[in-house]
Amino acid sequence: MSTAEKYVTAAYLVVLAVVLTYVVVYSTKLARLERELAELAEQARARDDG
Amino acid sequence: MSGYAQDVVALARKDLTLELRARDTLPAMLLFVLSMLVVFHFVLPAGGSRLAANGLLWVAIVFTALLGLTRAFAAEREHGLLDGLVLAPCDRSAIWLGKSIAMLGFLVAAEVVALPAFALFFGAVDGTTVAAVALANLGICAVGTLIAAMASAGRARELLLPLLFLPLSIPIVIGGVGATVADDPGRYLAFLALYDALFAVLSWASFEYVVTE
Amino acid sequence: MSTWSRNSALSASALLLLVGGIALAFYWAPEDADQGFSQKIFYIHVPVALTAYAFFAWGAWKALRHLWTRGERYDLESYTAIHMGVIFGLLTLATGSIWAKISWGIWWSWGQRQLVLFLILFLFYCAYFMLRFSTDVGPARANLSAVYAVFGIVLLPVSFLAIRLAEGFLHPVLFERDGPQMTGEMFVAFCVCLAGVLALAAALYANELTGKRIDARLRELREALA
Amino acid sequence: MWGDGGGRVITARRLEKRFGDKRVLRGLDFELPRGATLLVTGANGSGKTTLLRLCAGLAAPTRGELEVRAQRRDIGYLGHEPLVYRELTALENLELYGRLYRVPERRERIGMLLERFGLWDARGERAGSFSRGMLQRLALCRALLHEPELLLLDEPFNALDSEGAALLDAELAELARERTLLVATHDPERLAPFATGTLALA
Repeated sequence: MSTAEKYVTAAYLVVLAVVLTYVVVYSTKLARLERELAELAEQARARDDG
Repeated sequence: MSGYAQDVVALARKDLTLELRARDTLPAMLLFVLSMLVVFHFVLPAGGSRLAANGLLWVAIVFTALLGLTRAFAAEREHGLLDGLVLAPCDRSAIWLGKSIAMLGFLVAAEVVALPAFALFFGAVDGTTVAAVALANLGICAVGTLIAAMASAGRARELLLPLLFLPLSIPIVIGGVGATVADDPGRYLAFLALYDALFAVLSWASFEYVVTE
Repeated sequence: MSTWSRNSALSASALLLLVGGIALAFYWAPEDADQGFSQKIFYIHVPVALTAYAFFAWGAWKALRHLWTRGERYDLESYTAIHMGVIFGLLTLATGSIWAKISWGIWWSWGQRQLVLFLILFLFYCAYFMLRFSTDVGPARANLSAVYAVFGIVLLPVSFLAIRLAEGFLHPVLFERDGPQMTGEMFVAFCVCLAGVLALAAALYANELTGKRIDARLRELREALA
Repeated sequence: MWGDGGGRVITARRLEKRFGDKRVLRGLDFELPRGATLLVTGANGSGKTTLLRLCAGLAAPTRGELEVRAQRRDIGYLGHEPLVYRELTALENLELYGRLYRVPERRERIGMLLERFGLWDARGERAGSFSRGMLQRLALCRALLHEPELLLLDEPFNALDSEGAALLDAELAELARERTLLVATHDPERLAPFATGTLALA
């Protein structure tokens, strides 16, 4: 591949890489939200029983 | 005088009285700008062009203004005094205008010393530069006072103020340096005037939202 | 239209448009006369830049809505829009410097007005997050962020004008491409790519906004149970 | 000057206020009729100060409605902070607020208030040199300077010595007759004689 082609693919890969890291970071955030929701549901149930 | 002007005068006079009594902002700004100019002397290697010195003048002005702005709402924030001003029936933008005028006074006082010193150390300061400094002062004080109020609402005030202010000061510095070094300064002075008008109105209109919930 | 269906519709259309656009750009649109293959970056660099501008404008618009009506939802929307704007701004800087590297062998050139503008905006909007993180959740933070976002959109044209003026005394080597003389096919490929990037941006924005709203509601729930 | 509001100066419906994660006011409903003196009681952190700041317009409700039928120039607010500049003298502080509130015959009014609260001799001294009790008296002068119709007092007897407290008692007795008061206090018995109602915050 000529240097031009190398750089062009590099550019597209950079964009793809950033978007993918963003999606990964975001899914960890969603996982945290799920954990918190579970905790709260637990708290709610405990309060009803109590 | 209209009520609004009375409020602005009362608030500005309050700030000047506070400064005369406490004498903490202005002396600091004077010493700061002078020491910066001395540092600049040693920063410019022999071969350096005179244009570089002119550019550094603007660095001194912006950072001296920053020093003053850090103190802008210090008295108000220290004892929660902003509440007292917000409670008053006056338009909240009068607080901004009064404080901006006080800051302008301190900055001009510092420049009255800094510009002659600059001329002494680095070479004559021409009329256009003084005009550019005057126009830049308006923009710096208008935007700077609003940013100082915003930063004082946050926790890390002294850190926040420069971060918020410097990007906004880039156009001022470009206009100022342009007017100082370029051969057709008219464009740059016009640009500074545009910046002042635009951001003064914007700061005037949005100050209310910065100090109230 | 539930959040799930809207977000996935956006994501699906983004995928389709992007794949289609890039395929068109690489295999259908002819190579640029003088720049040759390197011009292909154009199909990702310019759409990403335009999307970043769109996000900053959207963030400022939502900020104005917040200042007028104090609606609860606007602050989060303005915050998410500016967060996405900074991400796309970073992408613009990255792809822009790669294009500069190919065309002129240097990673950064002050002659590239748009890149310089994105650098200034990047500094400005990073301070936006510093401001948000140093104030507590509440109406005060929303107001401050809104005012700052409105300042941002006013600073954008002013900075662009200042950068052009700065060339008067900085005399950078100007590398401005004289606008896209694009053939028909190039333009079509560009539009499809642009639509794809916008759809991708909308999908990411909608997702993040949903996440932030859930986060806010969770906080209310946690305190109601406290 | 008074909105009709059926003689009610303040009306609150399901008023809520949250700071970050902590909800301080949980759906409060109350009314303050004109001329009444309502005491707000409750433990520390129950939201007394928050309620007064909301009524003074220094904070915005998170949810619910709060209608205060009084302009800012008719509201006198006394908080935990005296809201006076420590580097200015007592006179200069009241002079500043007098101008901002457009108080007619400002000098006479200031002199009379300083006299009444026993600060006349210290009028030329910096507020920074005042004791906590003297600052509280100066704050009372500031809050009463423009003869407000609606008075929001947050634990007004704070840091006052017996003489200061006696002065305030006399003042409150007179104010309660013609003005509308909302007073947050830990000592309701003292204010019982002129209170017309009590709002207990959980």
